[in-house]
Amino acid sequence: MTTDGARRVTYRDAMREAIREAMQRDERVFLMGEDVGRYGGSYAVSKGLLEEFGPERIRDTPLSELSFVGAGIGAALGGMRPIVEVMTVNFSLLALDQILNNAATIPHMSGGQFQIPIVIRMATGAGRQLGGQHSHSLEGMYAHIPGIKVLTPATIEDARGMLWPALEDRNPVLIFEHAGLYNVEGELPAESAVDIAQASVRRAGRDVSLITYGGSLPKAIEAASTLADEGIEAEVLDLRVLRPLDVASIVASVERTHRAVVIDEGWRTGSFAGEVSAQIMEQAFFELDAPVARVCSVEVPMPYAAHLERAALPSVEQIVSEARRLVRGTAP
Amino acid sequence: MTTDGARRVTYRDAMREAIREAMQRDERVFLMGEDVGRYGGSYAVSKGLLEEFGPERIRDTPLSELSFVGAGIGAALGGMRPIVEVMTVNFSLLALDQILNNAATIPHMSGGQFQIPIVIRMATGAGRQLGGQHSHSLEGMYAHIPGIKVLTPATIEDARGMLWPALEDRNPVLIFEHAGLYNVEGELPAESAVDIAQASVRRAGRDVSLITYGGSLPKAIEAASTLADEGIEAEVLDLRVLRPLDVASIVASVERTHRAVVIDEGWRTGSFAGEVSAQIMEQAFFELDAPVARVCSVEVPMPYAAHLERAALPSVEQIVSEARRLVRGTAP
Amino acid sequence: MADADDRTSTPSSDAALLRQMVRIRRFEERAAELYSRGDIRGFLHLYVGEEAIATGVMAALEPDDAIVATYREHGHALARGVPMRAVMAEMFGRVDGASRGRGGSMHLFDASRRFYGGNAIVGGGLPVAVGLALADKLAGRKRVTACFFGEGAVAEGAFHESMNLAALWDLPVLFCCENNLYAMGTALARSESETDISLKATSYEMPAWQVDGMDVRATLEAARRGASMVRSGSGPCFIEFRTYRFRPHSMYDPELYRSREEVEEWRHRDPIDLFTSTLRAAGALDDASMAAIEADVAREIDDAVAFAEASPIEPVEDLERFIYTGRPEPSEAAS
Amino acid sequence: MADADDRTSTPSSDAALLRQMVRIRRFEERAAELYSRGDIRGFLHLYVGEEAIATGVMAALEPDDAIVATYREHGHALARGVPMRAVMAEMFGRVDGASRGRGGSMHLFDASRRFYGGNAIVGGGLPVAVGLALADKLAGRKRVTACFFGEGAVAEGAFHESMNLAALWDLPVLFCCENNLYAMGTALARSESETDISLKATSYEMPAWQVDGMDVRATLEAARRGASMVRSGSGPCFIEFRTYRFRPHSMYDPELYRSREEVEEWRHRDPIDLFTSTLRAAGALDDASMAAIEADVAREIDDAVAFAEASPIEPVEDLERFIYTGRPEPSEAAS
Ligand SMILES: Cc1ncc(C[n+]2csc(CCOP(=O)(O)OP(=O)(O)O)c2C)c(N)n1
Ligand SMILES: Cc1ncc(C[n+]2csc(CCOP(=O)(O)OP(=O)(O)O)c2C)c(N)n1
Ligand SMILES: [Mg+2]
Ligand SMILES: [Mg+2]
Repeated sequence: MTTDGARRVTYRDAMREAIREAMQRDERVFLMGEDVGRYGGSYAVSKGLLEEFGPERIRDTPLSELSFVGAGIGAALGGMRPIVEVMTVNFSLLALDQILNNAATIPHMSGGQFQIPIVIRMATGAGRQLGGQHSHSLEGMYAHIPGIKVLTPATIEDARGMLWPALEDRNPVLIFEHAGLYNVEGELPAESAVDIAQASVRRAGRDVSLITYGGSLPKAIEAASTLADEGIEAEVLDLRVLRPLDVASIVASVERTHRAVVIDEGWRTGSFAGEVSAQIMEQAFFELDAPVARVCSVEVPMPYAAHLERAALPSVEQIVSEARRLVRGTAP
Repeated sequence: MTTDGARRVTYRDAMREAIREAMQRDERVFLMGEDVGRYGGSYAVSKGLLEEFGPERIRDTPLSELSFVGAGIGAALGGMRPIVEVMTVNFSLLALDQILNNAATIPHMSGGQFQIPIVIRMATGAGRQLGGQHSHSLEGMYAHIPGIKVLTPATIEDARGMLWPALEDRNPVLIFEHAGLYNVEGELPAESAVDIAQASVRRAGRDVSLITYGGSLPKAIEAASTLADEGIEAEVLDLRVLRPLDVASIVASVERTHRAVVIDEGWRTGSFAGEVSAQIMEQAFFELDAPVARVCSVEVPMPYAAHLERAALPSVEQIVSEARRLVRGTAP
Repeated sequence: MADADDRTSTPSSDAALLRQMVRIRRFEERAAELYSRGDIRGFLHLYVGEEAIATGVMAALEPDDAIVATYREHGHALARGVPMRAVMAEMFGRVDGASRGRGGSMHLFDASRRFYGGNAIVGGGLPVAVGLALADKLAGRKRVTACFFGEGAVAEGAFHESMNLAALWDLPVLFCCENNLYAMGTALARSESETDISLKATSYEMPAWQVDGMDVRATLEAARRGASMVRSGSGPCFIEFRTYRFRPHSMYDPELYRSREEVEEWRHRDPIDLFTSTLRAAGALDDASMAAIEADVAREIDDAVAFAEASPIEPVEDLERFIYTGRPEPSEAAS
Repeated sequence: MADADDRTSTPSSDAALLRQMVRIRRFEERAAELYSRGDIRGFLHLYVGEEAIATGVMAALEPDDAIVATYREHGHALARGVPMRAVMAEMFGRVDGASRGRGGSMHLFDASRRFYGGNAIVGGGLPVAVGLALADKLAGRKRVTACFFGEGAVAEGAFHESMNLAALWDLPVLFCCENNLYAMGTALARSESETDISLKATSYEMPAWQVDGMDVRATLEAARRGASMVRSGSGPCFIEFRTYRFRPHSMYDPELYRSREEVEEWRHRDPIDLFTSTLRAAGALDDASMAAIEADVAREIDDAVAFAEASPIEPVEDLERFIYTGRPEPSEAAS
């Protein structure tokens, strides 16, 4: 613990603390998912919670993504505050029907009679050589669905702080945790109140905006320091919430820098980065000194081999080179 | 029949003729899906085919979207040329795992050893007061997935002509048929060869590009005539293929007109229209005289009531007013 | 024959059962007319022939039990006590409708009666029912969640997963399978390798039985037995109701897949005719009381139609209302 | 004890069965070492303890039968005759790997042996197997598709739908359920309300039986019986192999969910030990021949490792190869 009460913890621990606190604060909260209990969570996020809260509230499920997600929706309709863990986004496709056709739809379709205060958490992202079926980044796809909220905590503070407001929110909220972040360690302030509404400037700058979220934030921050060494001051904007999107903060950043690179681990065509680019087109076109650039994943199922995976994912070098191109006008 | 051998047929009939021809030409082709046989197809596309080809090749399936789509994938791996009909895109979410994690992935992940020459057809779109679970336009979401191709026939000729090249293609191909088009009648030329690669200019113009696909094409064409009456010459570009996207044709159109409105029945945030806008940003920024505009659906599950549904969907008036705004610089 | 409170509680006298079935039947006959006239649009799935099921099951439930239904749910909503005015206005797309006109025929909702909709994804309601029951179990409440679905849904993965979850966790779900032998045009034997549906339930170790869905006393009896087992906390039950849909699947269905003779055959087992015959034979119903029911129901329907016609539509400005609950979010504020 | 062709066909002599099991076991032991050294990355799921299943089943299949496996498929690939070099090189991420380094341990493919992968979505292979069998049926070919999956997959909707489709359409699928009692950390009784898995198959009217998955003669026997029924055209069969995974689920698993004692108990039923004891008792195996097998296998593994180490990596320029087959499309040409 540092003097001001801040502690160094991992993203994983921060997430676990958030779950534990929510379970203590509100007895309607329970955690349900594959191997959250006896196994201790496939990413060890829920380790120890079974012992503390028992098997009713730390509920291991069979391999039935469609139905345990649907059961979470039903439990929320029934007055509970479920946290449903879908082990990874890769398996969440099996449950997408319940998320889109029920969770996102019933509140509106019932004329506002019902709310579905569920939180659905899942790991996302690539980078660990898990191959073509276990490395998706589909949070951008989810962000297309009206009626849900989509959070992408990228910092220790957000990992610790976003869950409670998500549970207090009466709408279905999806939380995407980049698997590459779980082991990241950082400072957790003793007091911190985070919202689930606004983007956040993680580093200020005047030459170019690096707009990103989740697992790509550390890359953007690293790119910004590299650029700083070259005399380019990059602003790093962490979107934090993909839906509803905080367009105002994006526009404000572009108004300061007049250039933007959007970084997103999703496949390029149809990426969420494309949406950000389109929003800038619509809201800040006349502010732009150069076209908005995207750094996304190459459009392949993620290959297993390390060198191919590295080549497929957004890299610090690409971010730097795109930013440099926009600022200096040199080809990448 | 007209003098040059052209015939007037409906989109539905054109689709049926295409299936029949494919079944006759290649005995590996079969049609499988819910109610394609005895019921005659929920949109009557396959009516009469059971009698002609028998129940083995016009195969009614149980309500098991995940597995009959997966079975189509397996049959394609096994040397057949399946046409799998998923009744509507709304139910296809149940099968998305098979499409994304198997059909789109196995060819690449196996190092090119396997091909999956399947065609998956489905109805898409809103406009018939079917409410929040039966009115989705999710073809843009599918167009995000590398490894598949996504076709959106909007004309009688494409309804008739796209299926055969899709079956000949050795990759998984998804065909989205807007349900509002089935009853549309039009001229089918006696001879016609359509590709499944390129966008097509449906009306030439020099003032603004109306870029669209599928069920929104008729609206764009109508908007173009209205605009013509006002002296604005709109070019209408029918994308036809959402993946792989024919970016060159988009850029060429914008180079001619310097302004673009993208029309898409998907929800605005994360729409495919956003991707088109981002591509123009990247490839034709310095050609633009005004920011690219989008006309999309309002971000709600489609309401049942006629007036609300109408208000939620892209309209000819909106297209006209956005185009006018870009050309004349007047607020909409 | 009067049964004053049969629109608010769940009465189960013979008179109430008969009246409820007639009420549903006549309501839907009128709905079909209104559809032809264009007052009702979208998909319209009629329950004609199957009324004994919803009527019997609802009469066996308590006010704080929950119901999850399908797109063929007018009967369920009416029998549950959702006001006919609200159902009709919904189908007219009006603001006084059960879902403010946003849902239509397939999506009737009523929070005050714990009527969780009208779900138009086959099998889509089952996981939700499991979750409602889980909430009750976690909260220690002795409530039943009745979940309706057709035999076609049995082929869906959602059925399998939900049956297993409910049985594994001993959840208070009453699974009500309405086996009308067809899923659109697909006969049961073309959809299931094992056509004895109730047998399937036993492979989840769930108590299950078959009932004549055309006999309203039998459906009531079965539902009472099932609901009391479920309420006792012993876990879920499964009831297969054998029935038949007299009308096409929806208003679009050309009915190529079954013969007129087959339909006629089943019409001999019309649940309303069967029950009136029984009551008449027992001297419990005469022409006058039947006429009174019909007149009363006709009045109620006329009133509901008039109400629906008079109801305003939701202002277009409210299109985006109900998407998110709570304070406006940045993007909403911005637009 | 020599069995010259045991890497290309599917030999089923006792010697061949023993050698195959030892081969798989030693291969995976080496893989675990290579994982610790960082030569193999990603997820690595070992089959140690379960070798008798793949060994027995593959020995019962014909060269033109098809196999669909899971992420725990080294044993299946090796027993099917996928060269050990290709398997090892794949795990090293090299271009000579079974999938050119794109797949890794979970995604071994071999078209020439009709080995349709390594599927890492639980239940994801079942529909594909149904489709392969459908293709055979439509083409009038008498081939078997063997589909492997764990007992954990039984809870998935994909299992239910696929079982029904295969049974309904009488498709030639041999369903091979490897019941090792755990899905990651979830014991069978926490995942299924009915824990007798083979009983489930009967609710699809599918012939099903249980087999001791630790006895390679029994697995071979069961697979022969199943394969010949399936090949005869009478429809699918279901075999539940009772087995146990000796190692953690993957290299990340802290094994909190089961006791050391339980694992030790099962180790007494090690399929290799059981079979060598049987053979020794019958005088069919002596120390020298066992040593010869081990030496032979060790040589093969050394060779495979050397091969993998020497194999080049796919050039980065080829990253996007194999995404689409055929002529380049406009967007590819443009970029
Ligand atoms: C997942 C899904 N697939 C297909 C459909 C289209 N569909 C609507 S109703 C229906 C038939 C359902 O039959 P069944 O479950 O027996 O109920 P019934 O209509 O006979 O009451 C079908 C195929 C759908 N709504 N949802
Ligand atoms: C659809 C899906 N859900 C979850 C996972 C994560 N996962 C991988 S293996 C596994 C356990 C599977 O158990 P089982 O089917 O019994 O096979 P075993 O590993 O025991 O061989 C799980 C949960 C997955 N890969 N796919
Ligand atoms: Mg039915
Ligand atoms: Mg297992």
